[in-house]
Amino acid sequence: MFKYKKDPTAKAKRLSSYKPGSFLYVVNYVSQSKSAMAGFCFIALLLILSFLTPYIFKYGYREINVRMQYALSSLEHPFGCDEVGRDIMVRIFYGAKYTISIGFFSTFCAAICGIILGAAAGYFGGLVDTLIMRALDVFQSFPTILLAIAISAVFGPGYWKVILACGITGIPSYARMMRANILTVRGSEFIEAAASINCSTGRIILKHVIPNAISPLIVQMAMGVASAGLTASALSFLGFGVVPPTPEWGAMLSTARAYIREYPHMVMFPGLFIMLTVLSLNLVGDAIRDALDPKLKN
Amino acid sequence: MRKSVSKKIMALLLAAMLLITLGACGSSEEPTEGDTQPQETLSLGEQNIGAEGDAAASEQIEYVSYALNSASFDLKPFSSPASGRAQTFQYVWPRLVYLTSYGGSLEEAEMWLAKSVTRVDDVTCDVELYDYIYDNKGNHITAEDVKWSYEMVATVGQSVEVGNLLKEIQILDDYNLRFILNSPGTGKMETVLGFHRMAICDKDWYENATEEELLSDIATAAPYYIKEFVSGSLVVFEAVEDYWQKDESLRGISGSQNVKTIYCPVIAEPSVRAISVENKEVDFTDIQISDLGTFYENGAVKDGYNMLAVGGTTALDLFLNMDEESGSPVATNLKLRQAILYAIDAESCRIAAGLDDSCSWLCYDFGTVQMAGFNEAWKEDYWTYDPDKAKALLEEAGYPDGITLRFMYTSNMSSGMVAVLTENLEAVGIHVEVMGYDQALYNTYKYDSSVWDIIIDNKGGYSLIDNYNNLFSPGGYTNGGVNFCKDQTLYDLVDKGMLTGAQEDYDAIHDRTVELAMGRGLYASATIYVSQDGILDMITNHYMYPMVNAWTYAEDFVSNYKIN
Amino acid sequence: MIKYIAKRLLQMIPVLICVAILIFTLMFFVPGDPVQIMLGDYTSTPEQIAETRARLGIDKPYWEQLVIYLNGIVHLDFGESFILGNDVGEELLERFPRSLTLALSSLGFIVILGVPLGVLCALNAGKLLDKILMVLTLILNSMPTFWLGLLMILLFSVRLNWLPSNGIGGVEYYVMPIIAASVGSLANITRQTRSSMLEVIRSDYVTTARSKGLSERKITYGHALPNALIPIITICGSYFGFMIGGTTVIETVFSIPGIGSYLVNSINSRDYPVVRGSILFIAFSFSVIMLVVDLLYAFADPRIKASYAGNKRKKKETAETGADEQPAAGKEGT
Amino acid sequence: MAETTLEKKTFLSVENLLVQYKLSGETVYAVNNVSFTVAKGTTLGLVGETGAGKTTIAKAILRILPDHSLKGISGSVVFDGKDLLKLPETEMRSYRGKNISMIFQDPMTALNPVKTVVDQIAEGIALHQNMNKANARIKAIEMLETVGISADRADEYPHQFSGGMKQRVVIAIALACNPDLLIADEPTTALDVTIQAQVLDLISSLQQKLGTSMILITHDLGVVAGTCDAVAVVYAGEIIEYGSKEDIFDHPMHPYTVGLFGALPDLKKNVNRLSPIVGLPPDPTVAYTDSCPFAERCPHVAPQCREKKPHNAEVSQGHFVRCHLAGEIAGKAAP
Repeated sequence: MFKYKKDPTAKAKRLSSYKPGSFLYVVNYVSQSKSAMAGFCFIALLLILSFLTPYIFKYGYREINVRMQYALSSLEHPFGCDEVGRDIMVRIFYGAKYTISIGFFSTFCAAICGIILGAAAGYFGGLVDTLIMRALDVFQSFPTILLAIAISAVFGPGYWKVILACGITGIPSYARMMRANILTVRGSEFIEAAASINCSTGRIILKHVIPNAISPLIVQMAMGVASAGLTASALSFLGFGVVPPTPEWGAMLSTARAYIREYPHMVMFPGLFIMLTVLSLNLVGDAIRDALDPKLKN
Repeated sequence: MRKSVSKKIMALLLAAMLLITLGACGSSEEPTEGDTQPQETLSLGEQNIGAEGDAAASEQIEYVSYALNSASFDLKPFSSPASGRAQTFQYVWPRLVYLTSYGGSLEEAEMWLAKSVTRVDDVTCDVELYDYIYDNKGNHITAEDVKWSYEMVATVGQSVEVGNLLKEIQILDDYNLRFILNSPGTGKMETVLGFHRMAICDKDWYENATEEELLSDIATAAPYYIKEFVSGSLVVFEAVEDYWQKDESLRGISGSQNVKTIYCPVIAEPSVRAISVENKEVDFTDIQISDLGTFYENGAVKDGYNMLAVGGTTALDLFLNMDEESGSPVATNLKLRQAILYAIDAESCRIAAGLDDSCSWLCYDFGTVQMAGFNEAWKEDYWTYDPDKAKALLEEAGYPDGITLRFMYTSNMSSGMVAVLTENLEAVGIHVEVMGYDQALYNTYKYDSSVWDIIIDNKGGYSLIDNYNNLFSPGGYTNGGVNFCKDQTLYDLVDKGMLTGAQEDYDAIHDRTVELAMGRGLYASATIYVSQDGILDMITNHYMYPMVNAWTYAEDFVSNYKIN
Repeated sequence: MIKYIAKRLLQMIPVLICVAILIFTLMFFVPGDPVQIMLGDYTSTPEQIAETRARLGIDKPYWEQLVIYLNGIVHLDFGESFILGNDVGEELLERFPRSLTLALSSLGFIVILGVPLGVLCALNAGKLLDKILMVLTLILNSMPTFWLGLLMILLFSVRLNWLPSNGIGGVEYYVMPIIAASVGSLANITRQTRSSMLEVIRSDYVTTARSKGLSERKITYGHALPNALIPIITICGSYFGFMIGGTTVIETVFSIPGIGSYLVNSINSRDYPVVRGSILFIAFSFSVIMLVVDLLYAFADPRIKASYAGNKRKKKETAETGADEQPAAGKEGT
Repeated sequence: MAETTLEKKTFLSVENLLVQYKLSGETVYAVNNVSFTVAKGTTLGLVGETGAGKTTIAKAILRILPDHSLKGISGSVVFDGKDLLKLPETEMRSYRGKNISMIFQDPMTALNPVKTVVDQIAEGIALHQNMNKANARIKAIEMLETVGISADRADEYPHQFSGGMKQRVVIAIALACNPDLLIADEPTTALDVTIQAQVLDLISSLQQKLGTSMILITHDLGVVAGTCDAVAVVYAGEIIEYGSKEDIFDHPMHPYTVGLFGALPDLKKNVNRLSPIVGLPPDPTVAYTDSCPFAERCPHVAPQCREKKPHNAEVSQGHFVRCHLAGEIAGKAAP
């Protein structure tokens, strides 16, 4: 009976077949690290559940049942009910897409602006560099929370405004990192080579400089999603976050904090899920960083 | 194989870590099953003193600590009302008359700086001062200082209500004044003479006092002065050595000095305030309803604590936009307004805010049931919750397939209550655009009729008619009443009510507001104070703030506070 | 070096002016009228509103107010708080030490704990200890601060009664806030130390050091760590800057009257002078910290110090290396 | 390994050294039971393509192989009568830098960028000759002068030196405590030709002066000719030919050694194409326990080469070749 012996090195071979740093390589590498996969599945599961909640669960995320106020976890309500009798589990799953999407969108727009600013500052240097850097200093000297509060105070609370607030406050760190990478890459030969065959500066930046300086940024973005999630929940804690009844985890936590002594389950589950989501995002971020930065692999 | 073993160990470790944190904060005894039968009613108004009733301390006790709930305040004589200074103001700044109970009249009031008060007619009143009033820095307080103080409170102190009521103050001689009101009305004179934010101080001292002195080294004729003031963190009051009123019998509540030093640390986070009492770090503080369970269980205060629940001065009211020109559909459509009011279940709003009969009351008018002038008859048919009737009214109003309305509130209001309100309206087909703004934005948009259709706000006053006057007096608002309503008959009724103070006039006002369907009162919640068990009697002033200086303490009272 | 510091200090002034103008404009256009909040709920007649606006000076047009404000800043007069009426400058000076103690001690906490942890992880990378530490710091990093703060109060002060639950005073008051504030960033410092140490451990000069017969400990702390310092200093610098103004949540939970809570309360009540004053204060301390971080770079890495020393010394070097090469000699290999 | 006359004079003898790494799940057979000896005061050249395991042998002797990727190490390295592989780490540390020291390939990264040059030299001296800091510094400055760097540049940092100067510092570090054995791992590869010659002269002059024996690792046959007494040709982690310089240069026996010389441009012969060795270097993950690693690329490959491991035959006095056909092809390939 022919027994197919699983070739232990098959995976390693498949992995090394891709060009290190290429998208496929990263995807392949991440899928091999167990912890990253655990994190990734957790987030994927949450997102799927979040979109499916209206169909799978009996209770709607807004459905109020004042009789079941503060109900402890029971079969009916695995995570118990909040101060208005709404099922916490449904709200957590439904709210998952808010916290996670806030994290992704704000990091994404922060990274885009950061990269452009950083690249311009790093590559052109001189006046452009000092101007952008000083502007970033001005931005960065604002505490993140304050900038977010000022923005949501100006535009009023709401989902997109929180994303705008978290996004804008993220720009300086990405720009600074991009500039640092550019400075190291700018000096190297292949840039001079590209310049010698008179590529336009724009092409040089886009084609050569950014791809090489991108890997630490992607790692920063993976971590950034986690911290943006936390900023959003801190914003809701201070009362500037998402408007009820959207079940964003930070808002749930801030309303439940008053009941921490009497009904700890209301605080416990949102806090726990924020922690697990941020943990999974960090695990995935770690794997991406290891994939992109071979030196740190083993 | 070895790799997966380490994974298992890590998973175990992770789980153990979580259990510890979960265990740490679960309340010690098994939390009661999630039944929601209301706890035993905590009798409001009077105190709920712990078991033992040992003898009261004969002489002044050393010190007591009272945790304050807001950090942004100062105790300068004349400062804007927004800062949270009401809790401790009456220890350090005297006023003419001390009103003993909420809504109480001048006749029952206790004399403080005033020796005697005689009503001349329904707008004028003569006040005679003691002639031996000296503050702790030896300045002599005369009629001229009192008149100047009133002007300062109305302007720098921005206490507009005093400014509106008073026509003029005449100085008869060094120790006699005549107060003349703009218009007669029950309770107006009480408000002026017993004004809870009044501060009477020496004119010369104030004019050349430095910023430092104004803040933490004041000259006052009150029983206590400020020994230490750390802004936003701690205030310490010390009893004045030779208080000017030597005659014990005349001191009463306002002048008593039962405790030598009062330490008032500021603890802004409500759940931490409750913890600091339970943890024996402070003696007394106000707690939020959700922490009630830590000190109060199935009808009795747990031993080791005392409980005081006071309230009824302000109610949570819901208003509908009545400004025809604002373009809001609500303003011009009576049926729509009625549909909204019938769709709201005030009872579940109250429960959702974490309140129940033990610490709150439903409202059957814009004022509270405790306010003087409330008529029990109003309780029968006051917008009883009837979703079907609301749906029918909505169709009659011309919106069979629903309408979207803008609902505004401030983000520090109970989100549970907001959730119930929005669900009630959604259930009958009224979609709600929820606008939860921070305090500053809310205060600005409140007076702008183009921003909101439905608004909820905390309103209150000294009495029912005082509340109506605050809500609907044309003088007070630039664009009609609190909800831009410009109904002349309502204004006339309110003015008449102010004059006569008769119950029929109050009924007429109430019925008019119901007829116009301009809004409704939802509920009013009590403020709950908790203290260690060494305190025997907890007196509060007419605005229900604790008069710590006038309490009776047990013989063996020892404060929990660690002075550092 | 002094010339460099002077240059940086001069550069700081335009940044602070920009911050002042930016925050002034931001607060000017933020909706919400401070006078409405100050007068509170009571019915206020239009004249009273107008009179208060005049007294506070916010009825003047934008440019006029900006000029008054900037000239005030130049004389270090931050004006008076609308709500409290006391001088903002003094208040900030009174509150600054508390935020500073919180920031400094929690920075100390994460460096003293984070760096050795990072080195430990780097030394046995891939082993079980490394994985456990990484996941543990990740968990701590993922906990929302206010949740952690409340849990710690419940555990340490209520259940175990070791520490006071809030307020300011002796050392024991600062223990929990510091831990709650810094635990989150512990993960960043540990991970950054780990990755830069991993990079350094594999470099050739560490092998040279080992070939000299030095002990492992001396190699790690004598040769490897000094080279891994630069990225760690960057993280500490940005963390410290964040801590000065960003500990609002910690200050609210532990009722520590620092600059963070003072700032958020003033935003809530649109107390313009306080908001402007605190922001400028935070911006100033942030720029000073950035300067200190850059100086630390020079101290930690001679290559950067050389670039600060200016061109004078550079010319001397290039001339020298050229002359030293001895003429080529030695027999030609077959 | 047959007893040889050099026995009593040898002071370093390596007996079937075996080193394996693990690289993401696979085992790399870097060194496959290598044996050789180094006589006092002589220089042994280790020659071979890159990746043949030369550096691993050197690092194994000094026991500074990176332990996180090391799978296994066995065999014996007898130095002055003691087997270094069995020594406890603390005792081994006293050997490193004092009795055996090493020069590395890339001077650019071999020096610690944040420490001054003189400190890096003084560190070893202070440790092994237990002097206080001041004397160690004086000794270090003397050392700098011996390698041709002026004293006033002692307090400068590595980034202020050119490649050649840095290599001089590395040499100064290695020879600071005049070790008995110096291992030079391709000391001149990263330098251009003119500097290369100077560095080699410096090393050999210091070697004469201090009487240090040396193991020179290189893939440049010209360098070997100039400095080495004995030569070992390394291929796929094994020594396939070992002998004195004359044996190897004048009559190479192993086809690989012959191929190496074939690939050298020779002024005397006007050959228009060099004859490179065909094929690719061996796959390190294969152990070649029962075949000759050079079999695929060997022009004279015979059936037994693929079935049996060639033993180490002594074709002439002190000249060993690990090849089945060692005898026959000698005649044909001679130049």
